[in-house]
Amino acid sequence: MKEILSRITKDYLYRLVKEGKRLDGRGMYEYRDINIDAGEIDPAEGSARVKLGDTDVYVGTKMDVGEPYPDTPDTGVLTTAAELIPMASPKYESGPPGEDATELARVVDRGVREGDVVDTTKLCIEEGEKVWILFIDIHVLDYDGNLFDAAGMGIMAALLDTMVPASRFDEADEDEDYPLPIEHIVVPATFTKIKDQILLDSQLEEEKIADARLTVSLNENDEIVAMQKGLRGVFDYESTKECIRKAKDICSETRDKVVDEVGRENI
Amino acid sequence: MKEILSRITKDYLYRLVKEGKRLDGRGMYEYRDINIDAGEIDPAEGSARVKLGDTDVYVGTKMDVGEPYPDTPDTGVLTTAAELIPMASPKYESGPPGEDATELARVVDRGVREGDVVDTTKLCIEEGEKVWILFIDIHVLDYDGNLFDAAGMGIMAALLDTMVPASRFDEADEDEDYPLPIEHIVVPATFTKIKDQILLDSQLEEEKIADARLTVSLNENDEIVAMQKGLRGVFDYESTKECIRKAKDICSETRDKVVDEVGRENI
Amino acid sequence: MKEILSRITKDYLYRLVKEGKRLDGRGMYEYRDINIDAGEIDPAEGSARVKLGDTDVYVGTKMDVGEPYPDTPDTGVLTTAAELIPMASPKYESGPPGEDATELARVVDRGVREGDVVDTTKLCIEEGEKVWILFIDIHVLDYDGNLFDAAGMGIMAALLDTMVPASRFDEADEDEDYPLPIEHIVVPATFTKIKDQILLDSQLEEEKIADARLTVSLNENDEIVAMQKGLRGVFDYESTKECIRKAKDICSETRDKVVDEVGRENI
Amino acid sequence: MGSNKDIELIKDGKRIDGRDFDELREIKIKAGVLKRADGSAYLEWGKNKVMAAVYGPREMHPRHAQETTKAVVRARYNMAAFSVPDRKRPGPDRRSIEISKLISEALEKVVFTEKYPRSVIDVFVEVLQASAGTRCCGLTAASVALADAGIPMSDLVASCASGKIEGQVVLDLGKNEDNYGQADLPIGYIPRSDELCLLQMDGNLSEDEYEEAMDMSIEACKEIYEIQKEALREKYSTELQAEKLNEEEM
Amino acid sequence: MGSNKDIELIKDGKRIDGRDFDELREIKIKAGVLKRADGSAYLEWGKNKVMAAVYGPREMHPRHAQETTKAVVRARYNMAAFSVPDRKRPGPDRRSIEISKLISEALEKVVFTEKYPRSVIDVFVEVLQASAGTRCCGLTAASVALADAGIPMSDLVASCASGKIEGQVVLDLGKNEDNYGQADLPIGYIPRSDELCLLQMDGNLSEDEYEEAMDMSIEACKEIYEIQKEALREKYSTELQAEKLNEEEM
Amino acid sequence: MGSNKDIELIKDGKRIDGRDFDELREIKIKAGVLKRADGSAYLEWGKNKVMAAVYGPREMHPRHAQETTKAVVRARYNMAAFSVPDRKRPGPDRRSIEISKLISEALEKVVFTEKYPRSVIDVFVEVLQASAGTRCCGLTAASVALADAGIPMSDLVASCASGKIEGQVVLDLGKNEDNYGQADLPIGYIPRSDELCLLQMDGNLSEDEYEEAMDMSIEACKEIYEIQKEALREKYSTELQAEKLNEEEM
Repeated sequence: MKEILSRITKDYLYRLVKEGKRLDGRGMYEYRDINIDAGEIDPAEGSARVKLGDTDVYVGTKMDVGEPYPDTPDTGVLTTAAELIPMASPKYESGPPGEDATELARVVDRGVREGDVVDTTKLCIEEGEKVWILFIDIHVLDYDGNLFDAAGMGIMAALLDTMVPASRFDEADEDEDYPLPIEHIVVPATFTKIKDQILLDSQLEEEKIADARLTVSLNENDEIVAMQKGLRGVFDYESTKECIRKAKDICSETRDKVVDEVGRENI
Repeated sequence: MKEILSRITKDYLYRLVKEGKRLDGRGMYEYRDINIDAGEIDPAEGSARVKLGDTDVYVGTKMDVGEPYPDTPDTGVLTTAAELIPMASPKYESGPPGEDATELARVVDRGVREGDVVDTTKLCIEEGEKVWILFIDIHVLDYDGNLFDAAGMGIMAALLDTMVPASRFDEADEDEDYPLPIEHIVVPATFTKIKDQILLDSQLEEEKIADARLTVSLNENDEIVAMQKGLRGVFDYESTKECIRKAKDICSETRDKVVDEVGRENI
Repeated sequence: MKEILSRITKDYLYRLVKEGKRLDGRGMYEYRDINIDAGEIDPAEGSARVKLGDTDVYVGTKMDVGEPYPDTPDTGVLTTAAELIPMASPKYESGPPGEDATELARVVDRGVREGDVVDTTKLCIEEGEKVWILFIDIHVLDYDGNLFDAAGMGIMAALLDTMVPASRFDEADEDEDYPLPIEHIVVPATFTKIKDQILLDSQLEEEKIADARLTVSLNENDEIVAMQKGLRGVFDYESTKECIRKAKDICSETRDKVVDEVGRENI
Repeated sequence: MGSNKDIELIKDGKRIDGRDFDELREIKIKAGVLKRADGSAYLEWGKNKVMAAVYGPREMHPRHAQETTKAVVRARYNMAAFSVPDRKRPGPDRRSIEISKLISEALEKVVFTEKYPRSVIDVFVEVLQASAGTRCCGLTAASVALADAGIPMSDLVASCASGKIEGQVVLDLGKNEDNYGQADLPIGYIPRSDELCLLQMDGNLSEDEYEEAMDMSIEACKEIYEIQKEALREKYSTELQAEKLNEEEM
Repeated sequence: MGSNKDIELIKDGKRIDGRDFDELREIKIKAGVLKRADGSAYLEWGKNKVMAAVYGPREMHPRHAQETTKAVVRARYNMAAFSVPDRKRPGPDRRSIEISKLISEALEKVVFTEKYPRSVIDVFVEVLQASAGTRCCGLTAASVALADAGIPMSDLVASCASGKIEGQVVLDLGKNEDNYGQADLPIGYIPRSDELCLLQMDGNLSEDEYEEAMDMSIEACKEIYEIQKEALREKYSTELQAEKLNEEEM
Repeated sequence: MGSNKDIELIKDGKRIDGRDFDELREIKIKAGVLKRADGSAYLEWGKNKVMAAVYGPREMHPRHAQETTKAVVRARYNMAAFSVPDRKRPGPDRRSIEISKLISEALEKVVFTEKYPRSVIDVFVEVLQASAGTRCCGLTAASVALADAGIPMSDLVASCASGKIEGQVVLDLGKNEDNYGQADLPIGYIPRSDELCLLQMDGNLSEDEYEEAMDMSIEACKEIYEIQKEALREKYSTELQAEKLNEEEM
């Protein structure tokens, strides 16, 4: 279900964009206020709450011990789920994840997985028998646009905040829990195309008139680890190159924000 | 889906209640005819059919051998399910249990569980490895009001009737099956509030105009083991005390009925 | 959801049938063109595509190693599923198998199971511990009538085409995969009753006006191994005998077609 | 047809439960046993215990399932969790979906559905205790429940199975005969029109055996038909008596 | 109560977390914290962290669930996957279905539902961190969120539990007290009318203990009621200040 | 990019299946192969076998999903249980839900949806045999099936992937290259307008590698476009011939 804006609001928004302006006065490639709080949820192995303007997302990690997949007997298992609960928006409904939640979970999951964020080989306890299972859960409380970046930053912060609960599972002595082995810092930057204008971090009203969306996830070496075009519009090739170029500076800044908040440098 | 009565019927019922009368001439704290037949279902480990007036409920128990929960390695597992099948009422629909069936199952389950009816520690076969799983299934065939008490009596009778099928699972020699270890006899008494009048064992028409419901489950020592207020109305504190006081005599009688029917005293 | 024909088409079809004629000029007990292609799907252990006129059905088999059922510790497990995907007909919907798909799967499954087509005792690897699980999946791409026979022939051909993947599961050395042990060749013949006329292999339009359906599955000894009456009409006893008599010649021919296509005689 | 274990099913010309080859298990039917349902019937058949209930004709939901010219007969066959030795998980499985479909189809033929366009007649069959032949029990009880509900019908449907054990065609398979036998052939039979509205077979039968089995089943259905009618007569006479008593009291 | 292990819960007349028998854990409530929802409240109660949001009155879907004379209050209680030590699988389980029903029923009494026929007032309770007593947290936060949404109400509902540990009646069970205690008695209380709109009990209480526990809980609900009202006052005063600032700027 | 095992994917400047770095696997497309569907296309691409079918424009159910000003293009991507080495459990999983969404979005751009308000155009993609690149196969086949159904379109969508193996950018990853490679970049391309309607990437690419891969993919899409058009021409010429034959016969 797409949310609908009145004709007048739409025209106003289109006019603004055409003049290179935004509703809240931001620049085209500027984020809203970013607030990241890591470690707020005790029962989670790691957690982060990200506020991107009024968009409010919790990410929590839980770990369990289980069997590896037969084709990767020496690596841990990583699984990401997103819930777009009806608290967050009048358009969300109760029930199993729909296609929006599924796309969100899969896109940010690919950023983590393909970006080798977690060193899953270090999550093997006993080859072929016992590995760590890492659950990443995205819980959206307030949806005011750009869930992809809020969730992406939240996951990165929550992973950096995660302690492997080895003692609880009798895999280590008490107080010998250790930080989740992190290899890379990956964050996404999500661009929205409205008519011919491209802008970063669209808020809800901008999303409602957006033609297409492009998420680019980069690691600390400026390597692209995941991309996804969304919505029913198109991008031309040149614009995608431009987005990648812009993403380098943008991701560099958000990466710093995430790492600073968690205060963990030794990755 | 709440069933609807005509304005006239409602007014008539309200008038009756106001005059301290009931449709079928019963007293306010009097049950309809109670018929309990235990042991009618051969494939079940234990069973009971309870007719409370025209309300007709079957309860059957089945047992299996399985793993205990990690946090209670030395106790058996007890699980209660209720099906409000569409045979029983025009308002019930096929499909997974709805909120009414779930509430029914959970309330009577708590009576059994919190009342320590079954000595689950005796259902441990091998600590941490193998315990008895006890399934209690409530099957409502005809719904004419007050399922809580019909199901509650039925469960108590079915449990008293249950033989642990040790020989079938090769946990004992043939003919060495033994009665389920029972510690306490718990039965519920369910009160209904209509305007300011409180009455026991409401039949369907009375339920339809009821404001609130209160179930009180007592054991043979007159201890309260479970309570539940239902429906969208309220009780005042004094009324709840009054219900508890009344429940003592009421439950004492139904306890006797249940135990007499099953003919098992050595609990 | 039953598909609906116009009054005129219906009347025309009824008139044809009354005159002992069919839309495409076939005889009453004549099949449309039958095309069977076995072994087209590489990842499957065995496969067959059956075209019965324009009806287009794929059957694929997959095998896995698993535990036997407790009551048959020395026999493999066989499971059949059918998907009537919405590609095949405007009346099919996405979602779990409905009652039509369930009936189709169960009827052809019984032909295989009750006809002892597969020697499941030879699918035991280690009694009580490890047996072969055989999955048969029916995938209907184009539905132009008589799915039962198309699926039945397809299953028989796919089973004859099936190689037990022993080497992939480390149950044998490489290149020591062996053909699935087949004991009997079973095929169905499905008759349709329209008014008082009985005809074989009805195409879609004929199915739409059919009163009743009768599937008879025979093995190579002309023994009946499965039957099923379908639809809301009736058969009289004499007609069922007549169908069985006719089925002998009919099944004999389709059996030959299936065996010839797969080119496997040593069953 | 479950298994091929060597279990002796026939001894001295009798079956393990002492029955003759063409002998039914005992059948008891009681009509009108539930208050809420519009019609109902309780049946005991050997060790089977089955309840059938009917609601309707009533408005069909969902609407797109309505038929403009007739009522739909919609049966739901369900086994209670405790009705079988291994607990049955609640909810429909593939077997019960198929049986529900077959019972629906078998009953629709005898109901004057054209009287109630856009309606549904719901038939619920609950198996409380299962011991071979529950679909025949369900269909037999369901048609009594339909009649008890006052639904206009051309006839009742009687249902029973025959089969083969140790090479011998026998009537009405019991539990062990069902588990270890060689064929099972349940039918639904409409006595007045001499028609088959349900017919299934699995196992292994020659043409001759098929005919021997069918002859047996059809005869048995005629017997069952009498039991069904008797159950309805008894219900009505009880009602009449009750009415008379009421009149006398007045 | 979960288990009977011998865990010491009372020492020197104090509870393991240092509280007196009739002492609540610390409670903080903030109203109006979400942008999209029509009303919201965030609550911390001991180690519990709970968010409540309200949407509506809005059109009820599906239509057949509409009531012609009043609005339906429909609560959904949900635990985040990471809110408990063992990951909670997403989606409703039997426990959350029951709690959702109880919260719906408890709130409907205080809402003037007759003002909004055919509508639904959706109440969402999300448990972000759970530590005993989440249903009381949810109900307490939900009624603040309803008020924040401007829904006309006769009163707020305050909720809290008392229980029994080591034979002693105590207020507001903590996590270990809940796991190893002997009884739990959560209530929902409407201060103005002095009525109980939620009442559950499980464990083991004598009649006297019941009364002792109830007396404690009702007193505590009155305290909680003040915290709820304070949260709403603070929200309004912030809004008023903001409006004033706006006016000054103009 | 499933695993990092050391598998040799390039030897003597060629890929393990003998292809050059910028060489497509063999592609065959046949339009109009199903009777019931309004349009269809069967595609073989390397070892992939994919069927696409189109129904519509037809009335959208459920109604609340209708759009008042245009048709909705609703694709469903599904893998047959036997299409992969480890049996795929029937029903949608998260992967197929995402791919269905992406194919829907990619196709809607080229369909003149505004011609059919309140309608749905259903596109079904069935993967019969999977061997890397099935989403590109599905999107390519689907746009041929749309054209075969006579749906008015501004252009066809051609789709293909490029990626990286052993540090080398290559076109159209095969199965082992997909499993053991370093990056995968599938695109959907609209030749006439030179636009991207599908774009995904996962793995690891530098900015330069991205451009090298995209250049390759876009060129390949132009090739595929010709194969698509040829398939449609062949279908029409067959139909024309059939019509001519009919005329001659008359």
